[in-house]
Amino acid sequence: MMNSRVLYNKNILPSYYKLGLEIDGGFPDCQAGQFVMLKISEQLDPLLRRPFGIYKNRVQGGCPLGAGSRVQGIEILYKVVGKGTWIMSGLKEGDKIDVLGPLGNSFPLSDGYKNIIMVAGGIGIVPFYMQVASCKMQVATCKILFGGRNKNDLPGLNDFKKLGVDISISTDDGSTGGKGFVTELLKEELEKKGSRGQGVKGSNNTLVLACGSKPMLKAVAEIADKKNIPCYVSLDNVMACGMGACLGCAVKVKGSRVQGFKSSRNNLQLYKMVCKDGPVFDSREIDWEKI
Amino acid sequence: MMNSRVLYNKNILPSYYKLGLEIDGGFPDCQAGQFVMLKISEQLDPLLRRPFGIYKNRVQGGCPLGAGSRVQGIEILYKVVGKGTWIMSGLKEGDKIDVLGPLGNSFPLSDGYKNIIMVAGGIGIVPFYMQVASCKMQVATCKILFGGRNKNDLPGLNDFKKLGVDISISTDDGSTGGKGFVTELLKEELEKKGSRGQGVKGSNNTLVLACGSKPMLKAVAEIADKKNIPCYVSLDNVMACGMGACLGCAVKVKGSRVQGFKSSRNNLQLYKMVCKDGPVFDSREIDWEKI
Amino acid sequence: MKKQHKLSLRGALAPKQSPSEIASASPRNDITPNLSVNIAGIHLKNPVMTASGTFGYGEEYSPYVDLNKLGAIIVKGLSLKPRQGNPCPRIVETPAGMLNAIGLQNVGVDVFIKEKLPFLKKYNAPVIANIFGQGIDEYTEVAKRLDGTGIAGIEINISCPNVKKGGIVFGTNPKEAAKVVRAVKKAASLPIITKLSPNVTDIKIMARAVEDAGSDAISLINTITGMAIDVEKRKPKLANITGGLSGPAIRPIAVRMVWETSKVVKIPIIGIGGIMTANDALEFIIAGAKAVQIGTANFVEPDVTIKILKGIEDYCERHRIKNLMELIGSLKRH
Amino acid sequence: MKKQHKLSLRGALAPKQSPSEIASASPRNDITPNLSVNIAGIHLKNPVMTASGTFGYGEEYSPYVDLNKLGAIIVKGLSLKPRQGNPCPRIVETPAGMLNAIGLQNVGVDVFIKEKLPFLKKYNAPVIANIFGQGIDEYTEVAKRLDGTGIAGIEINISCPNVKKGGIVFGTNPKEAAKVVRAVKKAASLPIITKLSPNVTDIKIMARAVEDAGSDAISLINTITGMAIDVEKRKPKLANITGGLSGPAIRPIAVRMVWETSKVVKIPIIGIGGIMTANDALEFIIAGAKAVQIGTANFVEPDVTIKILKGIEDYCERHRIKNLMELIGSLKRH
Ligand SMILES: Cc1cc2nc3c(=O)[nH]c(=O)nc-3n(C[C@H](O)[C@H](O)[C@H](O)COP(=O)(O)OP(=O)(O)OC[C@H]3O[C@@H](n4cnc5c(N)ncnc54)[C@H](O)[C@@H]3O)c2cc1C
Ligand SMILES: Cc1cc2nc3c(=O)[nH]c(=O)nc-3n(C[C@H](O)[C@H](O)[C@H](O)COP(=O)(O)OP(=O)(O)OC[C@H]3O[C@@H](n4cnc5c(N)ncnc54)[C@H](O)[C@@H]3O)c2cc1C
Ligand SMILES: Cc1cc2nc3c(=O)[nH]c(=O)nc-3n(C[C@H](O)[C@H](O)[C@H](O)COP(=O)(O)O)c2cc1C
Ligand SMILES: Cc1cc2nc3c(=O)[nH]c(=O)nc-3n(C[C@H](O)[C@H](O)[C@H](O)COP(=O)(O)O)c2cc1C
Ligand code: FES
Ligand code: FES
Repeated sequence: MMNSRVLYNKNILPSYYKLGLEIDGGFPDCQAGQFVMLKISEQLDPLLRRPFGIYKNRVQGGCPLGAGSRVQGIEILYKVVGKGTWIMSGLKEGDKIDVLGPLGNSFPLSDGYKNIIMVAGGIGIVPFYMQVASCKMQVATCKILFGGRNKNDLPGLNDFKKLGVDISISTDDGSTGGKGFVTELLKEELEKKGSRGQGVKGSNNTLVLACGSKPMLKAVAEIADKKNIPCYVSLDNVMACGMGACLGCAVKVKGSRVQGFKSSRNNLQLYKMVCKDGPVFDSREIDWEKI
Repeated sequence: MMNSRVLYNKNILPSYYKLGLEIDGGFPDCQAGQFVMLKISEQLDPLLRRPFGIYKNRVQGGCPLGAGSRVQGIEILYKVVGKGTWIMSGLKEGDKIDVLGPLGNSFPLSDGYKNIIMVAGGIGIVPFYMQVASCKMQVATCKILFGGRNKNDLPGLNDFKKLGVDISISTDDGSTGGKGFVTELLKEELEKKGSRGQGVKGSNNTLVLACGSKPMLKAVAEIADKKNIPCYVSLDNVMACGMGACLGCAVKVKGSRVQGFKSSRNNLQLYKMVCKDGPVFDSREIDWEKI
Repeated sequence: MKKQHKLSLRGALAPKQSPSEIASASPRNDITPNLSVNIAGIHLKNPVMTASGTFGYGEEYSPYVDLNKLGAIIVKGLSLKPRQGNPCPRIVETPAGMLNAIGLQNVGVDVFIKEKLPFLKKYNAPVIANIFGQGIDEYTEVAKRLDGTGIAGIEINISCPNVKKGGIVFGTNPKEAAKVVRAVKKAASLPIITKLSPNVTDIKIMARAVEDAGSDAISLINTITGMAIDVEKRKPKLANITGGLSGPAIRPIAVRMVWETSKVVKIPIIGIGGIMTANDALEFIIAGAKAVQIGTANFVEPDVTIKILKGIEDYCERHRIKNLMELIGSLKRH
Repeated sequence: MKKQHKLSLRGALAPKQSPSEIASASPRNDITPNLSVNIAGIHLKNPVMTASGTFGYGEEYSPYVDLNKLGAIIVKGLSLKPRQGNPCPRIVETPAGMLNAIGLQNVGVDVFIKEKLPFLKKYNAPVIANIFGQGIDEYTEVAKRLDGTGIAGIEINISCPNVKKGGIVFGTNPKEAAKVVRAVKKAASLPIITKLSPNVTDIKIMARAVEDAGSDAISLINTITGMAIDVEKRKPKLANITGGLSGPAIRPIAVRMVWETSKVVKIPIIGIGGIMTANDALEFIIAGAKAVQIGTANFVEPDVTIKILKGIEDYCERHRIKNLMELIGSLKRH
């Protein structure tokens, strides 16, 4: 929890913004997939904090908070969808905002896998900027499949191009990249590479990571599951506390397959908390029927 | 009700601000004492509009909205006292704000009186800037008695100096002007001039106008009443609607002395609405015990 | 969110409209939805009415609202004699709401008929008189005097929590409520709407009681009793100590009560409580209300009723709803 | 208002503090106020407790709050067996509030004692277990198991509106409530606090009933039943359809109920409902509460309890209040 200063708030595409936040001391141990809870307004409406993934983290060298700047901070990439994000879009340099985090778990480390395929839908691109950096450190090949409704729905695309990472694009209307859903790209990619997973980490083969809308994630999980390729998804949910206290952000899991749930005597846990047990989950853990 | 643009929001003294608002078409018929209701936030907290007197009105030539500017607008002079005014103090040029008004009645015209004495406490100075202009048009002598807690509690003092109007100052701590309450100035003034009112308009003598805290107004009313000098006060009250609909801003009046109340068969009205029947009242109308 | 949002703060690529505007920006189709509803024999052009006590006697708002466009106008609660109301302070703002303890100040039924009604009759919106009394006699006497004056109906306030004898007993006791309804029904030939108090354990019991007693419709909710304290002075913020809570803060409670009530009564329900936008109004309609009343929102935006009406029209067009009846009580399961 | 307000937006002459800070900026005097209170034999260093279900099992908040500083910690409601809770969505934001339908998900009393309590015992804040059951048997069995585990007391939740058998019957029926209290009193030798539901016509009757049944203290209010609808989907926003409204929106209702209750019972009252700041907490104390619980505010500001405690201290110093007891129920007439 800290009182952070807005460094910039840039409108990069219709409805999409980049928010630079100064964080005293930075988030040194922050990892791809983690998020912060922002208190957007001091007023009582909106009342609750809003969760946002950490797009870039200066500590890890990725955040362009002014060339050569020593300012520690993070960059948030966000889309205006409602009241809170609308208010955020009015933030100006120098404004103060309360940041709680970093929270949640992160994507698994890439070591042991040869190909990391990251599937992102629209704003779902957020966790992958840092994940690419971490992949590079682990010397894994990574490929990004990025889908959006149209060319204006591919936020941060230039950042990834600058990273030099292999990226394929699809849009629902074909305005950029291939026309169609990003899940088609995934199918092609898996065919092309003839990827075959053993479903266990360390099998030196393919790993799928995904972030986007629930229908997209469900489709990705199915595709990966059919090929027996391990797949991790970053889930989205409405949150109140962000730290496992309110039990509000529950997601239905396939209870019987969950291990190590010592809290229940019958060893069955039907819900996990997106904020604390996630936001990243092994896709086979999730009860996709109930999502 | 109109969507107005913030022209400026200047911090003139600790806690005091001047807010310039562009008003399409201006408020051509607006008079001294009238007010507007501002919707300070689009969020639901704070929920209600806040009332503010019109300090300057560009249409009447008084508002310095940029030299030679043709912009029509008003200037609000306000003090940060709570949530709403605190949010207001963060408004910036170009921000939009919803303005409802002008509302309420105004101070009586000065014609017929020779001396107009305006007694203001702190932010109570607001209605008198326009009243001075109207006095001048009516060729009445006017004098302002301005009291504050200290030298930082005399907002707009320079504006009045520029107007060239006769002004006497008192502060509770003596940091500017005489030390003491502004009511002392009033007593002196009335002694000095040997003013004597006949209690009717047109008596070609003294009229007292006052705006400030309730205890101050009560004291002013008493002083004027003793001398039988007509006195009008501008009252402050919490408001919801500003247009006589909610009946929330009631002020206790001396029912029996009120005339023309045709709505009640027993010809007695115990409450008047500050927003609609006021904010300016004949001081003899008010039940000062219940204020 | 309103249009005036600090759009100028946004960059060139910013959405030109606020989120709620974007939602309603889909292309119109050529259906002009029929929004008219019939409440207890009163024909309303549309379901948007003003709530008693928040719209004066109509006159106050006529500079801001074309009264002809309203579904109906409900006037400030009327008693037999004029009432002076409570001492001040009478109102205080609370988080997303307000407390009021006006104390039912009103001009009395006779002055209303003589001085206020003629103005309202110039418009074609049905006028509904909200009435209250200190006892059944007063209720019936007020109703009698209103009968034949050209008003469209009577709304019985059995729920105002501010004045001790002003209805709180009737409003929380099903038998007493039924007695008032029966008496007023007998006294006047006008359609009768009974306005329920939310300060009860089970709103369904109250609703059933007044339906059985012959009420032609139900409106709910009135304000919820609340209180605020000035901690510096250690005094209640309202002279009356307690007051009625209204505004968006209470909306979830009101929607729930309308939904519960809609399952147990057959007579039409009018939803009230914290409606600020068309979406809010639609929540009540989908929950089972045939019409809505707008209260506190009038203070914040004098022309809010017209905006809400427009928003409901847009919603119907967007969802290809030809007749509002399709929407009423159309809540689906999760 | 919090410190982080856009101070940088203000001019050089701007007040350096927000209004609430200015109010509390008066010079301190040398009184160190005694804030300790005794609730039903439980000694609290200060009146600031955490509300059940909003502070997890304490552990979740330990990185943000020095648990030793709290008056008491009330844990998430416990049942005999672990409970999975309701389907999602479980929460939705409302104007200045939120609805929750968690469905009383919890680890069960045994796991609590084995796995959660040891952590809490490392701190010196009294731990109070909030319990509920589907019937009297479950209440008493849970209470029995908690007896002798080192917890300071039991708070009986007779009011949770989410689960059909989870207490709503007890919470709105004075006789049933009294039965639960008597049974739990017999089952455990611990101090018993009964937590009342606001979803009743007359809170005083409920309060008297549980006092007569032997409850050592009363806490109120639990959430108010509410509902929100997604008008685009025409579905309830909560999978459970209805949920419990909490947060600042309900504060005026809660303050009123505490004030009403304080006039009819002798046992201590703990005030709950929408407390976000020290001022809010003081409203309850001045209305008659001996202590307060902080709920929803923890989600917004994890260390809000400590800020509230500090604010109460400052207030007492400023008003030269040597002992919190001077303040409790000190409401003056207008
Ligand atoms: C772990 C996590 C990380 C996220 N990271 C990002 C990010 O990096 N960038 C970004 O733009 N967004 C991100 N989000 C989503 C973001 O939190 C929501 O868009 C935001 O809270 C919406 O707030 P609002 O007030 O603008 O919308 P509201 O007015 O609250 O709601 C508008 C619409 O969005 C829906 N909605 C609101 N919150 C959520 C939510 N959390 N999940 C799904 N639907 C929701 C509502 O049901 C409603 O339909 C993330 C969410 C989570 C849980
Ligand atoms: C007709 C009229 C004209 C006014 N003109 C001006 C003006 O020109 N400049 C200016 O600075 N102020 C003016 N005021 C006062 C101004 O409306 C209040 O200061 C403002 O509403 C406070 O809002 P807030 O949210 O900052 O304070 P809140 O947080 O609402 O309240 C802070 C404190 O101020 C008190 N308070 C709030 N509103 C009022 C009120 N209307 N009257 C008395 N006490 C109140 C509260 O009880 C509380 O103690 C005027 C008031 C009226 C009725
Ligand atoms: C200032 C004020 C005065 C009111 N007066 C009356 C009244 O005279 N009769 C009545 O039945 N309801 C009265 N009400 C209740 C409203 O009609 C409405 O039921 C309530 O405010 C809830 O709706 P809202 O949240 O939209 O305001 C009044 C409400 C307010 C705020
Ligand atoms: C997410 C959530 C979970 C809750 N769980 C419980 C519970 O298990 N037992 C209980 O007695 N009250 C529970 N409550 C009610 C709170 O303890 C408290 O009474 C209520 O939220 C009002 O206080 P607030 O406005 O400060 O939140 C819960 C409230 C919330 C918001
Ligand atoms: S948001 Fe509270 S438990 Fe996840
Ligand atoms: S503020 Fe509503 S009547 Fe004056």
